[in-house]
Amino acid sequence: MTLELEEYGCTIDELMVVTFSRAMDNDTKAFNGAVSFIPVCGYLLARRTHAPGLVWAASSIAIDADPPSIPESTLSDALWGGASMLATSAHDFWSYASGARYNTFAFRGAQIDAWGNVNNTVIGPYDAPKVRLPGGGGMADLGSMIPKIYLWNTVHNPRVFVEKLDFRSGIGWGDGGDHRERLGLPGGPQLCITNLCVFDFHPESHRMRVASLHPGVTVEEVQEATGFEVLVPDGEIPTTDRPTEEELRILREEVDPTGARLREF
Amino acid sequence: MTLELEEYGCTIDELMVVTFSRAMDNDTKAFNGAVSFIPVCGYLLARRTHAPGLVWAASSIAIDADPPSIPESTLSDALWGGASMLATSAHDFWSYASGARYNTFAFRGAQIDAWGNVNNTVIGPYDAPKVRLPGGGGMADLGSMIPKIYLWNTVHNPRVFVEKLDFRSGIGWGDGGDHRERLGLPGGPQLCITNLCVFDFHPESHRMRVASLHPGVTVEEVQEATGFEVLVPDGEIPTTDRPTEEELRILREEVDPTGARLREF
Amino acid sequence: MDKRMGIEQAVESIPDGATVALGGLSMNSAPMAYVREIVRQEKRDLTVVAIVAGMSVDWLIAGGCVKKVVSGLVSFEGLGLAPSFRMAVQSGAVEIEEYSEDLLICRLRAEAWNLPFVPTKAGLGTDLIPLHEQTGTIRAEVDRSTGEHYVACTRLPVDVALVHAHAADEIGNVRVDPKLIWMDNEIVNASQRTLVSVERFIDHGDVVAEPHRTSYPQFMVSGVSLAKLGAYPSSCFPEYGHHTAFFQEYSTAASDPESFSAFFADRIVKPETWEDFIRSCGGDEMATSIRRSAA
Amino acid sequence: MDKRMGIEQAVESIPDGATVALGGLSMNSAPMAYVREIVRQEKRDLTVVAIVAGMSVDWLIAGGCVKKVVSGLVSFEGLGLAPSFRMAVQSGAVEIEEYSEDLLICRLRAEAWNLPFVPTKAGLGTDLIPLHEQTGTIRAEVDRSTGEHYVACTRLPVDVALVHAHAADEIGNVRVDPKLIWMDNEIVNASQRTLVSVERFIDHGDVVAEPHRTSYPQFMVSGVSLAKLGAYPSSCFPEYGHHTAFFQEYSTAASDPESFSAFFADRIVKPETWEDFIRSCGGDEMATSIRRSAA
Repeated sequence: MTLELEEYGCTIDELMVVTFSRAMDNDTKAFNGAVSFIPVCGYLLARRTHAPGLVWAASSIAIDADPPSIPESTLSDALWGGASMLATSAHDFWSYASGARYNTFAFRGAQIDAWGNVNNTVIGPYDAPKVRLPGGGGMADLGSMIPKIYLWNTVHNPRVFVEKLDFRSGIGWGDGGDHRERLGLPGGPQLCITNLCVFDFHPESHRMRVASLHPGVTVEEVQEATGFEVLVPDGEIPTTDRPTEEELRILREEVDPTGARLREF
Repeated sequence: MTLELEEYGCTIDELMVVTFSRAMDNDTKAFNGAVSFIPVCGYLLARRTHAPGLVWAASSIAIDADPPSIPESTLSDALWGGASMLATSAHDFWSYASGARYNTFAFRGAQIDAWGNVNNTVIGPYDAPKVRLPGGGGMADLGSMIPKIYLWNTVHNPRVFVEKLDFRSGIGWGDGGDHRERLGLPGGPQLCITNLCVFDFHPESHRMRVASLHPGVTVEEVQEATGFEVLVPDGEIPTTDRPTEEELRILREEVDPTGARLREF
Repeated sequence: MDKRMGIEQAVESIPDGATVALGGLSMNSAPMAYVREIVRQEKRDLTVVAIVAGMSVDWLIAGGCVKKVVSGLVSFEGLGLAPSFRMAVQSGAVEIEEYSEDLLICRLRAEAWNLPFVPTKAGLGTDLIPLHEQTGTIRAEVDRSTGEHYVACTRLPVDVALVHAHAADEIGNVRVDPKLIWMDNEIVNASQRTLVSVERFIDHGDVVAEPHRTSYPQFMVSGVSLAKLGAYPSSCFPEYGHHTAFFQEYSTAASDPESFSAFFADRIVKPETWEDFIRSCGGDEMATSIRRSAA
Repeated sequence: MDKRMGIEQAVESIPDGATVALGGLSMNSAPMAYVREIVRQEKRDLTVVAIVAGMSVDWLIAGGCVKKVVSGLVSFEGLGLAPSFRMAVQSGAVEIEEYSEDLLICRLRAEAWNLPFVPTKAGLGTDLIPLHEQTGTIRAEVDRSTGEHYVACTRLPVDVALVHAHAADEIGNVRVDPKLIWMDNEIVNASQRTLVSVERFIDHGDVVAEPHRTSYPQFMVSGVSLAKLGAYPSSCFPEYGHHTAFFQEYSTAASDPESFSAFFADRIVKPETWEDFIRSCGGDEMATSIRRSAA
């Protein structure tokens, strides 16, 4: 495993966007929340490449937006250009979300555990927090309602990927196994894309499992950067697929010419 | 009781409208359904006389409408002129209705019983009706949600005012007494205005009681025209108050110059 | 994806036995062009969900398409009872499952929101509660915490919603203009598929130029069909009103059940296309008479 | 009834200890002119309901007005954490009752719709459920008919809703223009009283000319106050964006708690009127910089 990222002719932000993009398909109906540059770039790239029918509601509001570039906030109205509909009544949005008409959402989170549950509420005890975070916002809602959840984080370290969340703001696979099914919740987390690797989830235990390693990263490095024990599949772990020239060109020139995605790094 | 309606200088439709109008006040927030000419005229007359702050949503849609005349249907968009808001999403309407922001509604009904419950579903058994009527529509909803219910009917006879409804499409005072209170429902029917008299409701039993007789009508005639035993208050039963010249002029010239209210007769 | 399709093609996608929800409210905005085509294609055994309807349900029943009506109200308002509905329910030919407006909306929301039920205080103390003891679709409950009474309205699954609107682009973004959607969004949200007849197609560029005017996004819409005056004889606010004369003619014809079949076959079913039908109802002259000057 | 009133007069009607719901969503459309005046009038012990908020909650906390925050999220988004909120919760000076967006909306709907609870699947399997075992305001339930899990969200009573909008007439018909109401209608529907700051007054005749553009009818509105740029430093789509520089200046000042009090007193509290405050934030030049050309 001597391959390095430079040999891919791209940077880590680009690799993460392209990897995210490829996980999307023509049936994806997605929307985004705050500080979601990687997913937003991913949706736009997928729509311009292999998934022209992908639906994306910019800021959860501007359906099928087609912005000329990505502004400093992924909730900004500067992201809404070219939209076919502005849907900002709660009645509209939550009808589409709770009925899984929107089927895809991507989470970050100050903490992520082995089952893809997320915390954005507190570091430390809820009643006497060391750090009070913004709050879960829509995490508790969308984690329960949306069948295809993607996680991402550009800072893969043991403070983010923890053994135990200080607060479960949003559900991933819950306690693992058939927990979601028992609660009657659809689907669950599909992938977690980080700056070191791509995790998928074991089909039964629903624990995170290394699906591919980014060029130059070893499984030992991933384990070291992760606060819980990472599952490793049988056999050789593949390297994350290389972006095509065309994907990189579209991302750099059309989707995100100003490099807004770098705000996450 | 030799006073006749002619001595009032008005017709029965006018007396009913004026009586209805006077029951409204400045806090009335009303809306109307289909074939509701008497209440619609009453709301408009009240707003032009003693209740300038009265709110009326024409056809439940056009808030504060001020139509130049009343069209052939009280759900017609021809009734919506001059409105300040067109509120036709179910989310808007049912939020205002279920929270009793609208506080007043008026029912007719193919059958009305002694507690002001109404039937607009079937004549005869539900499963094998003699006459299938349109259905209760919003009766079951609004009877439960709206605190001030008014009933009216231009055809006071024993087929309309019945001992037992063939189907209770909308609740008035229910089984009487504290039935509404036990169900947690606000208010209840206030008056029932007919072509013969005005009923109010006994404060405890909530059965219909003659509150006033229209000129020339006797309590015996009312009883004869009613399929249930009508309550009579102690002492002399007043005659329904006489409309003022001004009320009649406004009704005839401004509110309903084309006489749409006569469609109910 | 180009979602434009003819009225005929759209209706061909509806199988016999389907649950079909009809948009509109009473004399307003009913999807009549689709409804007529359902009759022409002789669909059978439909369950028709119609919150507050009239001519739409009457045509489907007169056409022999209906097994069951799930409804709050079916009438021609001040213009009389819906004759075929009335006769068919009285004779037992068509089953009726009666609710109220809000009870139906709550059932549709339970379906749309993927919930076992949606609560309301509508219907408490009415005969709708005992009526549905058998169906189990709504039930009176008492909140265990406050002791309050409420009615739990369970899911109402719908195969196809049929609604009428003012305009759509080729990929199915629909504009109700102005955005007076009645209860149509409630049936759209609850339905597996939605077909929308529109007065006109507009360019996608027009949609993008004023995205706040879009009422249903393309991903909620399966097909859009051109039907000028497609709500006739009901209204399409603010463009045209309902056609009183048609309602009267229809009601008069229905007063004689014998001759009504012929009337229905000749006047409603026979015209080949929706345009032919509109022409047979008076065409441009009639259209001018019902158009609102305000439009 | 003429419902126009000054910002000062409107805020005077809010008693200490009231439950106040703030409109807007994150960096958008917060009722900042009202919020600043609450700080100036030194209201105390408020319970603040804010579904997704930022600067609005932070000002109220910095001003010492808040006893409890009932919220889904409080932050400056990509521009950082809300510093006063963060510090006050960490120190225990302000209590927080955390929900999620949909759980709060459902609680507001329970209040608006006069229901013991509104169900949702939001929050299932999260720590919000055990967290609220004490409050009892939301509780996990199992439907006795289908066995489905859901969360019952009980009423959230609100004394006053404060929202910002584009325009109102003198009797309180409010236009959000275009009609992008975020979740503001949910708090309006749940509140005893609603106060609306607006960018401009329009004539009642203008309202009547385009009644489909009205967002809140006059009978839902208790008072309307003129506040040009009244959502500043948050945005008011499509007229102006949020002011990044202000957020940055504020966050920088907050990094030193000592000097922050002086900054807050001087920059936020001191200016006599809202116009003075806007002037002190850069006035016309600043306004031009945040105005959208599209407006």
